[in-house]
Amino acid sequence: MSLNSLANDPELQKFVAAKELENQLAAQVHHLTNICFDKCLESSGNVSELSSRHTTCLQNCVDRFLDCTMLITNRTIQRMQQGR
Amino acid sequence: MSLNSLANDPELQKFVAAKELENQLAAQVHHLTNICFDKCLESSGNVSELSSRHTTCLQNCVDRFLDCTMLITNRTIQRMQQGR
Amino acid sequence: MSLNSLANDPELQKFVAAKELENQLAAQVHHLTNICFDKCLESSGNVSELSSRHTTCLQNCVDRFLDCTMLITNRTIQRMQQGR
Amino acid sequence: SVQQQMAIQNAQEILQKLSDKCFKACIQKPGSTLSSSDQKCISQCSDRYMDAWNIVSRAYGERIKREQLRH
Amino acid sequence: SVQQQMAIQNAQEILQKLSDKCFKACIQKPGSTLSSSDQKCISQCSDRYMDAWNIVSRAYGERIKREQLRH
Amino acid sequence: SVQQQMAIQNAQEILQKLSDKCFKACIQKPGSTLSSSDQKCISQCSDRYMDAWNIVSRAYGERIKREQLRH
Repeated sequence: MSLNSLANDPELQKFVAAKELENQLAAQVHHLTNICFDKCLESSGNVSELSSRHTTCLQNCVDRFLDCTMLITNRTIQRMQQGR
Repeated sequence: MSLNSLANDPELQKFVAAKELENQLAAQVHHLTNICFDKCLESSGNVSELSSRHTTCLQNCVDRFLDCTMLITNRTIQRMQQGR
Repeated sequence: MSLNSLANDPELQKFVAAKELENQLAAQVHHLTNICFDKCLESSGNVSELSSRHTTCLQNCVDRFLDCTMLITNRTIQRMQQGR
Repeated sequence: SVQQQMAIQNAQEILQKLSDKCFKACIQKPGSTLSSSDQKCISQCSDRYMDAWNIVSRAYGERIKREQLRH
Repeated sequence: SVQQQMAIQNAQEILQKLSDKCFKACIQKPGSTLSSSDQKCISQCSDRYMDAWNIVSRAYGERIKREQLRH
Repeated sequence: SVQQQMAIQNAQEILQKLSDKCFKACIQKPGSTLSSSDQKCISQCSDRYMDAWNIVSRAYGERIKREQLRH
Protein backbone atom coordinates (compact mmCIF):
# COMPACT_ATOMS: atom_id res chain seq x y z
CA MET A 1 0.00 0.00 0.00
CA SER A 2 1.47 3.37 -0.96
CA LEU A 3 1.59 6.32 1.47
CA ASN A 4 -0.95 8.13 -0.66
CA SER A 5 -3.55 5.38 -0.77
CA LEU A 6 -2.97 4.80 2.96
CA ALA A 7 -3.74 8.47 3.68
CA ASN A 8 -6.98 8.19 1.72
CA ASP A 9 -8.11 4.95 3.35
CA PRO A 10 -11.55 5.69 4.88
CA GLU A 11 -11.08 3.21 7.74
CA LEU A 12 -7.80 4.83 8.75
CA GLN A 13 -9.32 8.30 8.48
CA LYS A 14 -12.18 7.26 10.77
CA PHE A 15 -9.72 5.75 13.25
CA VAL A 16 -7.56 8.90 13.25
CA ALA A 17 -10.62 11.17 13.65
CA ALA A 18 -11.87 9.07 16.60
CA LYS A 19 -8.43 9.23 18.25
CA GLU A 20 -8.27 12.97 17.75
CA LEU A 21 -11.70 13.42 19.31
CA GLU A 22 -10.64 11.27 22.27
CA ASN A 23 -7.52 13.42 22.67
CA GLN A 24 -9.58 16.60 22.59
CA LEU A 25 -12.04 15.28 25.18
CA ALA A 26 -9.19 14.20 27.47
CA ALA A 27 -7.52 17.61 27.06
CA GLN A 28 -10.82 19.31 27.91
CA VAL A 29 -11.23 17.19 31.08
CA HIS A 30 -7.71 18.17 32.17
CA HIS A 31 -8.50 21.80 31.51
CA LEU A 32 -11.83 21.72 33.36
CA THR A 33 -10.36 19.86 36.34
CA ASN A 34 -7.60 22.44 36.57
CA ILE A 35 -10.04 25.37 36.57
CA CYS A 36 -12.72 23.78 38.76
CA PHE A 37 -10.27 22.43 41.34
CA ASP A 38 -9.10 26.02 41.90
CA LYS A 39 -12.66 27.39 42.00
CA CYS A 40 -14.07 24.74 44.34
CA LEU A 41 -11.25 23.42 46.52
CA GLU A 42 -8.31 25.81 46.65
CA SER A 43 -9.79 28.18 49.20
CA SER A 44 -10.70 25.36 51.56
CA GLY A 45 -7.03 24.44 52.22
CA ASN A 46 -6.22 20.87 53.18
CA VAL A 47 -9.28 18.79 52.50
CA SER A 48 -9.23 15.26 53.86
CA GLU A 49 -12.32 14.19 51.93
CA LEU A 50 -14.60 15.77 49.32
CA SER A 51 -17.86 16.94 50.89
CA SER A 52 -21.13 16.94 48.94
CA ARG A 53 -20.72 20.71 48.69
CA HIS A 54 -17.40 20.26 46.89
CA THR A 55 -18.94 17.69 44.58
CA THR A 56 -21.88 19.92 43.70
CA CYS A 57 -19.53 22.85 43.14
CA LEU A 58 -17.38 20.77 40.76
CA GLN A 59 -20.41 19.56 38.81
CA ASN A 60 -21.84 23.09 38.56
CA CYS A 61 -18.43 24.41 37.61
CA VAL A 62 -18.26 22.09 34.58
CA ASP A 63 -21.75 23.08 33.43
CA ARG A 64 -21.31 26.81 34.02
CA PHE A 65 -17.93 26.82 32.27
CA LEU A 66 -19.49 25.19 29.22
CA ASP A 67 -22.41 27.65 29.38
CA CYS A 68 -19.86 30.45 29.51
CA THR A 69 -18.03 29.07 26.45
CA MET A 70 -21.31 28.77 24.52
CA LEU A 71 -22.37 32.29 25.46
CA ILE A 72 -19.04 33.72 24.34
CA THR A 73 -18.98 31.67 21.15
CA ASN A 74 -22.46 32.82 20.12
CA ARG A 75 -21.62 36.42 20.97
CA THR A 76 -18.38 36.32 19.00
CA ILE A 77 -20.12 34.85 15.95
CA GLN A 78 -22.71 37.66 16.17
CA ARG A 79 -19.99 40.31 16.42
CA MET A 80 -18.18 38.83 13.42
CA GLN A 81 -21.38 38.78 11.36
CA GLN A 82 -22.00 42.43 12.25
CA GLY A 83 -18.44 42.98 10.98
CA ARG A 84 -17.37 44.84 14.07
CA MET B 1 5.87 14.57 -8.28
CA SER B 2 7.78 12.59 -5.66
CA LEU B 3 7.73 13.50 -1.95
CA ASN B 4 11.37 14.50 -2.20
CA SER B 5 11.03 16.86 -5.12
CA LEU B 6 7.88 18.27 -3.51
CA ALA B 7 9.77 19.05 -0.31
CA ASN B 8 12.39 20.90 -2.37
CA ASP B 9 9.91 22.88 -4.45
CA PRO B 10 10.80 26.56 -3.90
CA GLU B 11 7.19 27.76 -4.33
CA LEU B 12 5.97 25.32 -1.69
CA GLN B 13 8.80 26.28 0.65
CA LYS B 14 7.89 29.97 0.30
CA PHE B 15 4.23 29.16 0.95
CA VAL B 16 5.06 27.11 4.04
CA ALA B 17 7.42 29.79 5.37
CA ALA B 18 4.76 32.49 4.88
CA LYS B 19 2.17 30.35 6.69
CA GLU B 20 4.55 29.70 9.55
CA LEU B 21 5.27 33.41 9.88
CA GLU B 22 1.53 34.12 9.89
CA ASN B 23 1.06 31.51 12.63
CA GLN B 24 3.85 33.03 14.70
CA LEU B 25 2.42 36.54 14.34
CA ALA B 26 -1.06 35.33 15.33
CA ALA B 27 0.40 33.48 18.34
CA GLN B 28 2.25 36.63 19.37
CA VAL B 29 -0.95 38.72 19.13
CA HIS B 30 -2.75 36.19 21.38
CA HIS B 31 0.10 36.32 23.83
CA LEU B 32 0.29 40.13 23.90
CA THR B 33 -3.49 40.48 24.25
CA ASN B 34 -3.44 38.09 27.16
CA ILE B 35 -0.69 40.00 28.99
CA CYS B 36 -1.89 43.51 28.14
CA PHE B 37 -5.54 42.80 28.95
CA ASP B 38 -4.43 41.87 32.47
CA LYS B 39 -2.13 44.90 32.78
CA CYS B 40 -4.61 47.45 31.45
CA LEU B 41 -8.15 46.22 32.15
CA GLU B 42 -8.18 43.61 34.89
CA SER B 43 -7.93 46.02 37.80
CA SER B 44 -10.76 48.21 36.48
CA GLY B 45 -13.38 45.45 36.97
CA ASN B 46 -16.43 45.45 34.73
CA VAL B 47 -15.77 47.86 31.91
CA SER B 48 -18.75 48.73 29.70
CA GLU B 49 -16.61 50.45 27.07
CA LEU B 50 -12.89 50.99 26.49
CA SER B 51 -11.83 54.52 27.45
CA SER B 52 -9.03 56.32 25.64
CA ARG B 53 -6.91 55.62 28.72
CA HIS B 54 -7.42 51.88 28.25
CA THR B 55 -6.56 52.18 24.56
CA THR B 56 -3.36 54.13 25.23
CA CYS B 57 -2.39 51.64 27.94
CA LEU B 58 -2.88 48.71 25.53
CA GLN B 59 -0.83 50.39 22.80
CA ASN B 60 1.96 51.28 25.23
CA CYS B 61 1.82 47.78 26.67
CA VAL B 62 2.55 46.24 23.25
CA ASP B 63 5.47 48.59 22.62
CA ARG B 64 6.97 48.29 26.09
CA PHE B 65 6.66 44.49 26.05
CA LEU B 66 8.56 44.38 22.76
CA ASP B 67 11.16 46.83 24.15
CA CYS B 68 11.48 44.54 27.14
CA THR B 69 12.01 41.50 24.90
CA MET B 70 14.65 43.34 22.86
CA LEU B 71 16.46 44.53 25.99
CA ILE B 72 16.55 41.01 27.41
CA THR B 73 17.58 39.46 24.10
CA ASN B 74 20.52 41.85 23.67
CA ARG B 75 21.56 41.37 27.29
CA THR B 76 21.42 37.59 26.99
CA ILE B 77 23.49 37.62 23.78
CA GLN B 78 26.08 39.79 25.58
CA ARG B 79 26.15 37.43 28.57
CA MET B 80 26.61 34.44 26.26
CA GLN B 81 29.45 36.15 24.37
CA GLN B 82 31.17 36.90 27.68
CA GLY B 83 30.77 33.16 28.32
CA ARG B 84 29.15 33.66 31.69
CA MET C 1 17.27 4.78 0.81
CA SER C 2 13.48 4.56 0.98
CA LEU C 3 11.43 6.35 3.66
CA ASN C 4 10.52 3.02 5.17
CA SER C 5 14.02 1.65 5.51
CA LEU C 6 15.15 5.06 6.80
CA ALA C 7 12.52 4.95 9.55
CA ASN C 8 13.75 1.52 10.61
CA ASP C 9 17.42 2.45 10.61
CA PRO C 10 18.68 1.69 14.15
CA GLU C 11 21.30 4.48 14.08
CA LEU C 12 18.65 7.04 13.16
CA GLN C 13 16.28 5.70 15.81
CA LYS C 14 19.00 6.03 18.45
CA PHE C 15 19.76 9.56 17.29
CA VAL C 16 16.08 10.56 17.40
CA ALA C 17 15.60 9.00 20.85
CA ALA C 18 18.65 10.85 22.19
CA LYS C 19 17.38 14.15 20.75
CA GLU C 20 13.95 13.59 22.27
CA LEU C 21 15.47 12.86 25.66
CA GLU C 22 17.56 16.05 25.38
CA ASN C 23 14.41 18.00 24.51
CA GLN C 24 12.57 16.56 27.51
CA LEU C 25 15.41 17.37 29.88
CA ALA C 26 15.62 20.94 28.55
CA ALA C 27 11.84 21.33 28.91
CA GLN C 28 12.05 20.06 32.49
CA VAL C 29 14.84 22.55 33.32
CA HIS C 30 12.67 25.38 31.94
CA HIS C 31 9.75 24.17 33.99
CA LEU C 32 11.76 23.81 37.21
CA THR C 33 13.42 27.21 36.78
CA ASN C 34 10.03 28.79 36.29
CA ILE C 35 8.59 27.25 39.46
CA CYS C 36 11.69 27.63 41.64
CA PHE C 37 12.38 31.23 40.57
CA ASP C 38 8.90 32.12 41.86
CA LYS C 39 9.36 30.12 45.08
CA CYS C 40 12.82 31.42 45.92
CA LEU C 41 13.23 34.88 44.39
CA GLU C 42 9.88 36.49 43.61
CA SER C 43 9.11 37.64 47.14
CA SER C 44 12.50 39.26 47.57
CA GLY C 45 11.83 41.92 44.89
CA ASN C 46 14.77 43.38 43.00
CA VAL C 47 17.77 41.22 43.74
CA SER C 48 21.13 42.58 42.62
CA GLU C 49 22.96 39.32 43.23
CA LEU C 50 21.99 35.79 44.28
CA SER C 51 22.82 35.16 47.94
CA SER C 52 23.83 31.72 49.20
CA ARG C 53 20.34 31.50 50.70
CA HIS C 54 18.78 31.92 47.24
CA THR C 55 21.13 29.31 45.82
CA THR C 56 20.32 26.79 48.56
CA CYS C 57 16.62 27.47 48.12
CA LEU C 58 16.85 26.85 44.35
CA GLN C 59 18.79 23.60 44.85
CA ASN C 60 16.34 22.38 47.52
CA CYS C 61 13.44 23.42 45.32
CA VAL C 62 14.62 21.16 42.47
CA ASP C 63 15.07 18.19 44.80
CA ARG C 64 11.80 18.69 46.70
CA PHE C 65 9.84 19.16 43.47
CA LEU C 66 11.21 15.87 42.14
CA ASP C 67 10.44 14.19 45.51
CA CYS C 68 6.93 15.56 45.22
CA THR C 69 6.54 14.17 41.69
CA MET C 70 7.81 10.75 42.81
CA LEU C 71 5.48 10.71 45.83
CA ILE C 72 2.47 11.56 43.67
CA THR C 73 3.44 9.11 40.94
CA ASN C 74 3.76 6.23 43.41
CA ARG C 75 0.51 7.18 45.09
CA THR C 76 -1.34 7.40 41.79
CA ILE C 77 -0.05 4.01 40.67
CA GLN C 78 -1.24 2.54 44.00
CA ARG C 79 -4.68 4.12 43.60
CA MET C 80 -4.96 2.79 40.05
CA GLN C 81 -3.98 -0.72 41.16
CA GLN C 82 -6.63 -0.57 43.87
CA GLY C 83 -9.00 0.37 41.03
CA ARG C 84 -10.35 3.42 42.82
CA SER D 1 -8.51 25.41 2.62
CA VAL D 2 -5.42 25.89 4.77
CA GLN D 3 -6.34 29.58 5.13
CA GLN D 4 -9.80 28.72 6.49
CA GLN D 5 -8.41 26.06 8.81
CA MET D 6 -6.01 28.60 10.25
CA ALA D 7 -8.75 31.18 10.74
CA ILE D 8 -10.82 28.56 12.56
CA GLN D 9 -7.88 27.49 14.72
CA ASN D 10 -7.16 31.13 15.44
CA ALA D 11 -10.79 31.76 16.47
CA GLN D 12 -10.82 28.63 18.64
CA GLU D 13 -7.73 29.79 20.46
CA ILE D 14 -9.26 33.20 21.19
CA LEU D 15 -12.49 31.56 22.37
CA GLN D 16 -10.56 29.24 24.68
CA LYS D 17 -8.59 32.12 26.23
CA LEU D 18 -11.77 34.20 26.52
CA SER D 19 -13.68 31.46 28.31
CA ASP D 20 -10.85 30.94 30.79
CA LYS D 21 -10.38 34.61 31.51
CA CYS D 22 -14.05 35.61 31.71
CA PHE D 23 -15.11 32.53 33.68
CA LYS D 24 -12.39 33.20 36.24
CA ALA D 25 -13.28 36.90 36.40
CA CYS D 26 -17.07 36.58 36.51
CA ILE D 27 -17.98 33.32 38.28
CA GLN D 28 -16.92 33.27 41.92
CA LYS D 29 -18.99 30.28 43.12
CA PRO D 30 -20.52 28.27 40.25
CA GLY D 31 -24.26 27.84 40.93
CA SER D 32 -26.99 25.82 39.24
CA THR D 33 -27.47 28.37 36.42
CA LEU D 34 -25.74 31.42 34.95
CA SER D 35 -27.57 34.33 36.57
CA SER D 36 -28.37 37.35 34.41
CA SER D 37 -25.63 39.33 36.16
CA ASP D 38 -23.15 36.49 35.41
CA GLN D 39 -24.21 36.65 31.78
CA LYS D 40 -23.82 40.42 31.66
CA CYS D 41 -20.35 40.21 33.21
CA ILE D 42 -19.27 37.48 30.75
CA SER D 43 -20.61 39.41 27.76
CA GLN D 44 -18.84 42.61 28.81
CA CYS D 45 -15.63 40.75 29.58
CA SER D 46 -15.59 39.06 26.18
CA ASP D 47 -16.48 42.25 24.29
CA ARG D 48 -13.64 44.10 25.99
CA TYR D 49 -11.23 41.26 25.28
CA MET D 50 -12.11 41.38 21.57
CA ASP D 51 -11.66 45.17 21.60
CA ALA D 52 -8.28 44.68 23.25
CA TRP D 53 -7.34 42.01 20.69
CA ASN D 54 -8.06 44.45 17.85
CA ILE D 55 -6.06 47.26 19.41
CA VAL D 56 -3.12 44.98 20.24
CA SER D 57 -3.18 43.50 16.76
CA ARG D 58 -3.02 46.96 15.14
CA ALA D 59 -0.33 48.25 17.54
CA TYR D 60 1.78 45.15 16.92
CA GLY D 61 1.47 45.56 13.14
CA GLU D 62 2.55 49.19 13.37
CA ARG D 63 5.53 48.32 15.53
CA ILE D 64 6.70 45.69 13.05
CA LYS D 65 6.45 48.26 10.23
CA ARG D 66 8.47 50.80 12.24
CA GLU D 67 11.16 48.23 13.00
CA GLN D 68 11.39 47.26 9.33
CA LEU D 69 11.88 50.91 8.30
CA ARG D 70 14.67 51.31 10.86
CA HIS D 71 16.74 48.45 9.41
CA SER E 1 -0.32 0.22 20.99
CA VAL E 2 -1.64 3.68 20.18
CA GLN E 3 -4.30 3.21 22.89
CA GLN E 4 -1.70 2.45 25.55
CA GLN E 5 0.53 5.30 24.44
CA MET E 6 -2.38 7.68 24.80
CA ALA E 7 -3.27 6.37 28.25
CA ILE E 8 0.36 6.87 29.30
CA GLN E 9 0.48 10.38 27.84
CA ASN E 10 -2.80 11.14 29.58
CA ALA E 11 -1.46 9.89 32.92
CA GLN E 12 1.77 11.86 32.47
CA GLU E 13 -0.17 15.04 31.87
CA ILE E 14 -2.23 14.56 35.04
CA LEU E 15 0.90 13.80 37.04
CA GLN E 16 2.61 16.93 35.72
CA LYS E 17 -0.38 19.14 36.60
CA LEU E 18 -0.68 17.46 40.00
CA SER E 19 2.99 18.00 40.85
CA ASP E 20 2.77 21.68 39.89
CA LYS E 21 -0.41 22.30 41.82
CA CYS E 22 0.41 20.36 44.95
CA PHE E 23 4.02 21.55 45.14
CA LYS E 24 2.84 25.16 44.91
CA ALA E 25 0.11 24.57 47.48
CA CYS E 26 2.10 22.53 50.01
CA ILE E 27 5.74 23.67 49.89
CA GLN E 28 6.20 27.29 50.98
CA LYS E 29 9.99 27.29 51.51
CA PRO E 30 11.71 24.19 50.07
CA GLY E 31 13.92 22.66 52.79
CA SER E 32 16.47 19.86 52.80
CA THR E 33 13.81 17.10 52.99
CA LEU E 34 10.07 16.68 52.58
CA SER E 35 8.77 16.81 56.15
CA SER E 36 6.00 14.40 57.13
CA SER E 37 3.49 17.27 57.12
CA ASP E 38 4.65 18.22 53.60
CA GLN E 39 4.09 14.62 52.56
CA LYS E 40 0.65 14.52 54.13
CA CYS E 41 -0.35 17.74 52.42
CA ILE E 42 0.92 16.49 49.03
CA SER E 43 -0.86 13.16 49.42
CA GLN E 44 -4.16 14.83 50.35
CA CYS E 45 -3.84 17.38 47.58
CA SER E 46 -3.21 14.72 44.95
CA ASP E 47 -6.02 12.48 46.24
CA ARG E 48 -8.48 15.37 46.08
CA TYR E 49 -7.28 16.30 42.60
CA MET E 50 -7.89 12.76 41.37
CA ASP E 51 -11.35 12.81 43.03
CA ALA E 52 -12.05 16.09 41.26
CA TRP E 53 -10.82 14.66 37.95
CA ASN E 54 -13.26 11.78 38.25
CA ILE E 55 -16.21 14.02 39.10
CA VAL E 56 -15.36 16.49 36.32
CA SER E 57 -14.91 13.70 33.81
CA ARG E 58 -18.34 12.26 34.65
CA ALA E 59 -20.09 15.65 34.67
CA TYR E 60 -18.53 16.53 31.31
CA GLY E 61 -19.63 13.22 29.79
CA GLU E 62 -23.19 13.78 31.03
CA ARG E 63 -23.27 17.29 29.63
CA ILE E 64 -22.15 16.08 26.21
CA LYS E 65 -24.91 13.46 26.24
CA ARG E 66 -27.52 16.09 27.19
CA GLU E 67 -26.35 18.39 24.40
CA GLN E 68 -26.54 15.57 21.87
CA LEU E 69 -30.13 14.76 22.87
CA ARG E 70 -31.12 18.41 22.47
CA HIS E 71 -29.96 18.57 18.82
CA SER F 1 22.14 21.52 11.96
CA VAL F 2 19.54 19.90 14.20
CA GLN F 3 21.78 20.64 17.22
CA GLN F 4 21.92 24.35 16.38
CA GLN F 5 18.19 24.51 15.71
CA MET F 6 17.52 22.99 19.13
CA ALA F 7 19.89 25.42 20.85
CA ILE F 8 18.08 28.30 19.13
CA GLN F 9 14.66 26.93 20.08
CA ASN F 10 15.88 26.46 23.62
CA ALA F 11 17.18 30.04 23.79
CA GLN F 12 13.91 31.37 22.30
CA GLU F 13 11.91 29.58 24.96
CA ILE F 14 14.02 31.05 27.78
CA LEU F 15 13.75 34.52 26.23
CA GLN F 16 9.96 34.20 25.97
CA LYS F 17 9.62 33.12 29.63
CA LEU F 18 12.03 35.85 30.72
CA SER F 19 10.11 38.56 28.88
CA ASP F 20 6.83 37.43 30.40
CA LYS F 21 8.18 37.18 33.92
CA CYS F 22 10.26 40.36 33.97
CA PHE F 23 7.63 42.46 32.16
CA LYS F 24 5.01 41.37 34.69
CA ALA F 25 7.38 42.00 37.61
CA CYS F 26 8.83 45.33 36.48
CA ILE F 27 6.19 47.22 34.46
CA GLN F 28 3.16 48.16 36.54
CA LYS F 29 1.57 50.72 34.16
CA PRO F 30 3.10 50.70 30.67
CA GLY F 31 4.09 54.29 29.75
CA SER F 32 5.35 55.88 26.55
CA THR F 33 8.96 54.72 27.09
CA LEU F 34 10.91 52.29 29.30
CA SER F 35 12.24 54.50 32.08
CA SER F 36 15.79 53.92 33.27
CA SER F 37 14.46 52.33 36.46
CA ASP F 38 12.26 50.01 34.35
CA GLN F 39 15.36 49.04 32.37
CA LYS F 40 17.37 48.43 35.53
CA CYS F 41 14.62 46.25 36.97
CA ILE F 42 14.32 44.23 33.74
CA SER F 43 18.08 43.76 33.48
CA GLN F 44 18.35 42.58 37.09
CA CYS F 45 15.34 40.32 36.73
CA SER F 46 16.71 38.67 33.62
CA ASP F 47 20.23 38.28 35.07
CA ARG F 48 18.80 36.59 38.16
CA TYR F 49 16.62 34.33 36.03
CA MET F 50 19.64 33.20 34.03
CA ASP F 51 21.56 32.61 37.29
CA ALA F 52 18.62 30.55 38.55
CA TRP F 53 18.50 28.62 35.28
CA ASN F 54 22.15 27.65 35.65
CA ILE F 55 21.74 26.56 39.28
CA VAL F 56 18.58 24.58 38.53
CA SER F 57 20.16 22.95 35.50
CA ARG F 58 23.15 21.80 37.57
CA ALA F 59 21.00 20.62 40.52
CA TYR F 60 18.74 18.67 38.16
CA GLY F 61 21.73 17.02 36.48
CA GLU F 62 23.13 15.99 39.87
CA ARG F 63 19.80 14.57 40.98
CA ILE F 64 19.51 12.46 37.82
CA LYS F 65 23.02 11.09 38.43
CA ARG F 66 22.15 10.23 42.06
CA GLU F 67 18.95 8.46 40.97
CA GLN F 68 20.87 6.45 38.34
CA LEU F 69 23.38 5.29 40.95
CA ARG F 70 20.59 4.16 43.27
CA HIS F 71 19.05 1.82 40.65
